[in-house]
Amino acid sequence: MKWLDDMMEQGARGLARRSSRRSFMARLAVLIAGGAASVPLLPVARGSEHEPEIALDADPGDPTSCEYWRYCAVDGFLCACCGGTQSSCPPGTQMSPVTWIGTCRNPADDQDYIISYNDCCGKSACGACNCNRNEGDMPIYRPQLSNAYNWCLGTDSAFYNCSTSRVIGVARKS
Amino acid sequence: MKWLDDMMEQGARGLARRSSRRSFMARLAVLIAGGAASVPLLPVARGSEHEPEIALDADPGDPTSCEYWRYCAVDGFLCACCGGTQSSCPPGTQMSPVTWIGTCRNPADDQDYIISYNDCCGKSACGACNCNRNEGDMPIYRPQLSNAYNWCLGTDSAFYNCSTSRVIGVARKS
Amino acid sequence: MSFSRAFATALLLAAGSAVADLPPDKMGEIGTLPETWPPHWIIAHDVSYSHIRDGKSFVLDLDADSIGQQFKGMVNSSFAANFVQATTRPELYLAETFYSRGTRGERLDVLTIYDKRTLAPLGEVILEANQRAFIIPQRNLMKLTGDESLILVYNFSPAMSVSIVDAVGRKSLGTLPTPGCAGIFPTGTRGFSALCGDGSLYTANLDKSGKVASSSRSDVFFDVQDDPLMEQPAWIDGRAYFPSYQGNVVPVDFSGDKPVIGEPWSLLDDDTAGWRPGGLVPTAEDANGRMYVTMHPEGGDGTHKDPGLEVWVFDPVKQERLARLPLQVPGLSIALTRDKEQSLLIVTTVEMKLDVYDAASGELRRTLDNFGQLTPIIVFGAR
Amino acid sequence: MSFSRAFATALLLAAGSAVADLPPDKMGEIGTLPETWPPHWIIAHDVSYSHIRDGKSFVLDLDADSIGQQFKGMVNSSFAANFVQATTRPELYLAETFYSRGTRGERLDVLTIYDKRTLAPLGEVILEANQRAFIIPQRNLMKLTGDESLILVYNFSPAMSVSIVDAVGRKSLGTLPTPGCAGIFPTGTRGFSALCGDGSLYTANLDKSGKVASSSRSDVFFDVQDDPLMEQPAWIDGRAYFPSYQGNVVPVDFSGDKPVIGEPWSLLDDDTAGWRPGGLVPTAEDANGRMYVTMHPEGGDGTHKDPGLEVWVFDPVKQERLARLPLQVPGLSIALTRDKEQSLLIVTTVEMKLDVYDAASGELRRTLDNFGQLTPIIVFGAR
Repeated sequence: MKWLDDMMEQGARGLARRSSRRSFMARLAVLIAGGAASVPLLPVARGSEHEPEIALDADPGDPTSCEYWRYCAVDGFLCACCGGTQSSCPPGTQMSPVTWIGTCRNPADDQDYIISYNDCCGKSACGACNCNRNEGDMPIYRPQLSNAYNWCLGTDSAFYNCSTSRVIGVARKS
Repeated sequence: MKWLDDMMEQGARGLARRSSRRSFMARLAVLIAGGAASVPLLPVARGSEHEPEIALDADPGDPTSCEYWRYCAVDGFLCACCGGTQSSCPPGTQMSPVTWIGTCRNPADDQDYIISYNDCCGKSACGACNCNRNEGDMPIYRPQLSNAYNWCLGTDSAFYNCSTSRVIGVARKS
Repeated sequence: MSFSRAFATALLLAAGSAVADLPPDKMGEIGTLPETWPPHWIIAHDVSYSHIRDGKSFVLDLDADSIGQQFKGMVNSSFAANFVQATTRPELYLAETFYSRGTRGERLDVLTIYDKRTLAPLGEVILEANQRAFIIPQRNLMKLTGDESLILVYNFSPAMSVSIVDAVGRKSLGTLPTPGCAGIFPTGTRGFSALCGDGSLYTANLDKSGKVASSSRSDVFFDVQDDPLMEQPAWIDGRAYFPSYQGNVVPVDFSGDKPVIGEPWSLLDDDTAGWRPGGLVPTAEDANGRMYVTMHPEGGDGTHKDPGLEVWVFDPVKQERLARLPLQVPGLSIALTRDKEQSLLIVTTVEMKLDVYDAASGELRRTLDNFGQLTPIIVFGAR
Repeated sequence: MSFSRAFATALLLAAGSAVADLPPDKMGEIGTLPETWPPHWIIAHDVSYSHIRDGKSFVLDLDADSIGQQFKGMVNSSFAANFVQATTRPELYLAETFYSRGTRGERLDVLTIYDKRTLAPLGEVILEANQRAFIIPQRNLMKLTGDESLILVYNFSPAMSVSIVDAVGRKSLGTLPTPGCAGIFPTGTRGFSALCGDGSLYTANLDKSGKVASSSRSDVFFDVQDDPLMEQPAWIDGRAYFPSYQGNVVPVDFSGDKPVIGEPWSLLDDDTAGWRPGGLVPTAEDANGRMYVTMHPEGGDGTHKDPGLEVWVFDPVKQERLARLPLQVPGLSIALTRDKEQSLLIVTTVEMKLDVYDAASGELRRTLDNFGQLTPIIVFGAR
């Protein structure tokens, strides 16, 4: 909630971390980095206090960072910051059986993976590590590709707590 | 929500405005001035963008400022910033018939007035001009003098929106 | 300040003090608002994203200098409520969702009707489908029909449908399936259209009881894969101007019973290649027939919700850009007041404040902050 | 990053790719927590003051360096909920209030029982009185009795009473009026006391069915006008140490069925004249029998809720001050972890962050922020 101090504390580092993004976006992301709890927008999760480790393994990156490769179309709070992981829900929530789908490239093997962004439901917003990336995101008339919907459907409660990013397979190269 | 920029913008003025308070309190009030929406604490309302006018009339001061004389024991959002006034409720709320009582000195006539801090009820927090002053405030076992209670009692809903500060009479000099 | 702490003191009211004493204030006074709200009032509809159970819609006067004059009142709403206001009655409508135990238990979708004069509920209609879509706020999820007789609410379960409410009789008229088609674009007197996943429009005209009198489906008129239309058009004289991801515009005339789809044109020219529309509510319109769009440079895949650095103003009939208004702070959503001469542009910034610009000059007039907002993502000018 | 946008692509999963492909993640996995929570876990109970319908209690690990490891889970609560945890069962209790239309409609007070292992509700008990007191969060508004068989909830209508719940059988046992007396201070095996407006204590001992087996009223033992006791004592070995506005302490032994009131002593000495206790939760205790109090200088009328600049540590048996711990940022509430050797002091600061200090050395270990909090005014160490 206190974007300015965060901006000052993290400005340079934040810019560096987001250098893969367009320049003005990097600036904006830093601007509102501290507003993660309240602003449902932009790629700003910054759970990790340290630089994400780009390990040379099969699933590189920091699941509490919005830059993690699986999060290319995520919109919401990262479950890895909320008591869950990148693929599992926090205690006391329920995973939505239906959801939207993204296709993200894994830098480890340079393959495109199909990612299922299942929401965890039944509690209100976790509030930590808000992350919004819209690569491949489509308007609401194409719901299976739209992150604008709350996908807490088919669960006991429609309240949205956080989002997972589950690998469901490799996309066929086209 | 963004205390640091507010501190920088308003620091000197805020300190000056609160010079009647103890020095460290002034500092703290400034520190969290921007957090008024979320922090239910300390004398920090700062609705007025300008210095309060201390008019030489019978009821001097700015009802959107936490420093206004009637607010000596108020705890909450000032109705004068919420669509009401210092003595009336915002549209769509209901005034609580029972409440706590303070005694504040009016600088215009140097008399102590009995102030009734009736809450306005039925909507959730207004969120503007949070103000907490505890002069004469007593623990919860003396409820008529305690601002820690939500006084939305005897209303259709107990939800608290903001606080009025109604003059009900002059206190007998003792 | 000096004070006396004894509660007993409170009982010792002065009986015969000097005439200069302040008179007692009345008990129970409650403010009211005018039936027609001035043109520079707005409704800042704040769904309070991280505390979404406790949404608030703030009524604010953009002409006032201090919070005491700006803040006119508020109404609560629950769980990403939809908001719409009538122009022919002093009424506001909020479609909201409650659970019997806050975030758990039994779900109940309700349309609540508020009186603009008192900001108190006038009544409610239960939305039996209980399938209201929860989407980041925008203008096309709940609408009044052209004659303001019906209220239409978009549902998603993930089956797509529309709940139909008699706005005057305040009763539910049922639910109409709209398979594969989303959003509500009022059409003709008492109809609506929806954008479909294949790039076509579905249209239904309703009778007074909310039943389908006629329906139609357009040809496919845009490419949902390579240049999808944003579902958020500017509305001018019954025509909707839909921006596309790539910066084109498709006009659709919804004034008759059957939409008439026009020829696409581009928001861009040679000097602005790479700029794209983007944001959460990226379009708006004024009473002079101008279209406003939030634009960002270096656009590309995934930037369609990025904040705008500028607002571009168009004459959509002449397909001419009239102005580029740089924003002091990047903006996610825009709205305009309803007046012609002194129209104000309201921008929800990335800082979640409201920046108010003179729409003609682009000059920043003021910033509204600390009115209790958390995420005032969508703003409506008073109608 | 590169990606493919076609939904159709999603259906074309590679059937025979190289062995190096990442395996699919399982569907529906949900985390769990241990039955006994480690000593450095806390519950940050956030009533979300300006969005009080959507309270959250966060379970956090103070030993972890990153939010991913710190954040263990959360439970919701509604409208200034009271929180208490059992030590003999893996259960948490929240007394909360719902309205049928969010902020309007029918009121329902409910005690919700959560499983510490799953953070899911195990059951609920309706609090028929529907008069739960709404007060700025503190520790003495809802308590378990000494034997953990009953849960007691303080009510205010403005008549004062206590709702009694069978914590094991999960049923309501009714409401006991406590006219003029507030708060809940567990007394003996299955009793409680309350502080009364005249400066005395009311005590009731209950039987297993929640009925009053015996009751008593103490003499007046403090001056409610000139030096009132704060209703928030530190608790050590069955004794409560109540600080007063003027910086005195009155010990009360609640270990037996009848409270034994001790002699007052002062937190201050000649060097600290003018310092006063203050804050929202100004007292805490550790497992070594030490009492902690938030203190501010230049105290006086109306400063009893001011934030502390220091935390003072006392041996309340010897009535000796052991340490003065300066706070990096002024603090409104304090709590300690339950361990003896590595005890941590948690401070809710005026910035609404949690500062974590080594309780022995006073060294700031870390600050917890951005975990979704709004007003985490009270913190409980895991028991």
